[in-house]
Amino acid sequence: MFSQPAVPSPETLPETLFLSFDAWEGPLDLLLSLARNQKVDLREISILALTEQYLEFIEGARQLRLELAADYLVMAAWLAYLKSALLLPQHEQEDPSPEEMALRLQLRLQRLHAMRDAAARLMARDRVGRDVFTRRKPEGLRLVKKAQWRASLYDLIQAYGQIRARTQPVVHTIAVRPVMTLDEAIQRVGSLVGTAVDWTRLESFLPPDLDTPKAKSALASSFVAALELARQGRLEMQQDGIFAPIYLRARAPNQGSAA
Amino acid sequence: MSMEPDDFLRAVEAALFVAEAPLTPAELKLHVGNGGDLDAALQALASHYAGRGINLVERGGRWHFQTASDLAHILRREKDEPRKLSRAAMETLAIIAYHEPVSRAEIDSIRGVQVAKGTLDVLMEAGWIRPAGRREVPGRPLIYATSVEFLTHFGLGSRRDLPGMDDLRAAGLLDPVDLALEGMGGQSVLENDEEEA
Amino acid sequence: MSMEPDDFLRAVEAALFVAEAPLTPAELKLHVGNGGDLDAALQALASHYAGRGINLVERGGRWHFQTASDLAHILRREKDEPRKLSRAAMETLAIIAYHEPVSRAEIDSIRGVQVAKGTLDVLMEAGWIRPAGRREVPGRPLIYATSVEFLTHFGLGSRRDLPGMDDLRAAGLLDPVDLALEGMGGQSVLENDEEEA
Repeated sequence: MFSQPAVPSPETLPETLFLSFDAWEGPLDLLLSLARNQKVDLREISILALTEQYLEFIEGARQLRLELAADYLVMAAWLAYLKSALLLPQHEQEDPSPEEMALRLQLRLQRLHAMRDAAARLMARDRVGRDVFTRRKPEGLRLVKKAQWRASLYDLIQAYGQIRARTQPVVHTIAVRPVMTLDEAIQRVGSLVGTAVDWTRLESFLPPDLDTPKAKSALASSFVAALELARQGRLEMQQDGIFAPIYLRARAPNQGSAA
Repeated sequence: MSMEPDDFLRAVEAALFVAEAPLTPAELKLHVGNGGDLDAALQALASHYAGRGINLVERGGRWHFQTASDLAHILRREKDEPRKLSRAAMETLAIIAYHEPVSRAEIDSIRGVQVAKGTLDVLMEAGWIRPAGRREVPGRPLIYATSVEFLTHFGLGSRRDLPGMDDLRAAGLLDPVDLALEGMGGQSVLENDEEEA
Repeated sequence: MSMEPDDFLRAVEAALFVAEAPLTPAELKLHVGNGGDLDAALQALASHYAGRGINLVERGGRWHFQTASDLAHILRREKDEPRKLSRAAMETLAIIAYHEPVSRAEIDSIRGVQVAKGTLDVLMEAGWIRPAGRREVPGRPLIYATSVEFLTHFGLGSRRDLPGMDDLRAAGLLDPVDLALEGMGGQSVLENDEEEA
């Protein structure tokens, strides 16, 4: 029922066998090659004869000191056991029986052979690119995707907001600080000192009810104003020690500078 | 006579001609619309091209034009020769195709040898096999199946067209050994006549 | 009707089908040999395919198959695909909307970033902006304005419905706090605003 692809002839087979073990894909494959040399349907194969052939073959390979993969030896051991079991009279029903083991092997060989044969027939089919050809440069069916652009009004105004936010010129607004200018202080201290005949504290020349920043500015400006007015000879200044209160008084026309 | 059906057929013909890959009827409809009976058009085209230098074929539910196989010799170029598969790869592919979906352990048990990692990779890279989920047994092994590209490449309308598929199935050769033994009742082990071809 | 094509004609047909480029009769002969009258085969094929979805045509002494010209529409099918505007496009559109009509240079100066050519194309393609003449300054640059479609898409009765600066400020949209998060630092002078995908 299976077509028989080219098998090595019996004359050439032994030589081929000894040349290389790479020719077989494992012990089952080797068994199948040997089985097919029996030239009978695999269903009628003699497992006993096959077993002997395999063991002979392995023995021959060993004598030639061929490197044998372990699974070939495992198969040999198993077949040796099977052979003795088949030959010896059966005492009691072993499980599995040697006959069943032999049948299993036969079934496996049939299945491997069936697939090998199927593979050969598959490969022999008209294959695309080897036997039949499709167009080498098809133009192709184009599915042109037409973009449906999506954007919401929110996206739009948010984008605009971001542009404005990032491109707005950065303005450094300097807060207008409450100050009393020097001119202002000179005028104020100059006019007030005329009324102060006796020593009067600098603080008394400041405008009343000032908040703190302005008060500090006024104090500093008034002090500088006092120095200026003293330099002009219009008033005298006096301080008893470091951080002590500063006193001012109008200068009498006949007096010299204060210490 | 109505021009309508003709134009529909012409559109199907043109679409299949320019397509870069085999097309399902659904894909074809996206282009040719519903202005005619697509199945009828495909059948009409297939029979029109039968016997010509170009044939219209269906593979795994997809349609494409290809050259007639008897013209291979005039069309084949050196570089067309597909990569040669190793014997292991060919057998593995056949096992997957005839048994799918199938796990690596099941492939191994048929071949009596462990399939090399690279073998499945080669078949996967060729686009002929694909992982097809996991088997719900301990270890949840990956299982493999063939692809549409496999059918296309090997000129198979479907897996039913796999050579010898029916015979193999009837002979029980696609059943696991255990199942086959069970079918024989585990008895009369050397009597082969229970296993019928 | 049509006679069964002979093998020579079939070979010519198949060779033209797989060819990567139009073939001269001399090139064809390299494939199909001299087993027949090539000119006659070409003429027979051309008339066989006339009126079908595929035609055999000669252009400058070279032969090739092509789809019938009236079927071009099925080879290019358009499909709407929703896409989001890039940020660059969104900003450009916003500037045009708030400042129209506005030239490209003006857009650049407001954005502080040069607008890529593609950005205006996208907005034009979307149908939201239109060229609105030229500014009468040296170089006479094109100026852009929004379209009726723009108003429709954004649900605006007119451009006056766009929120003003005060509204934007109130909504926190002028708040520069988030700018760092917007990756402003990475913006180069000529930004690359290729539309994604």
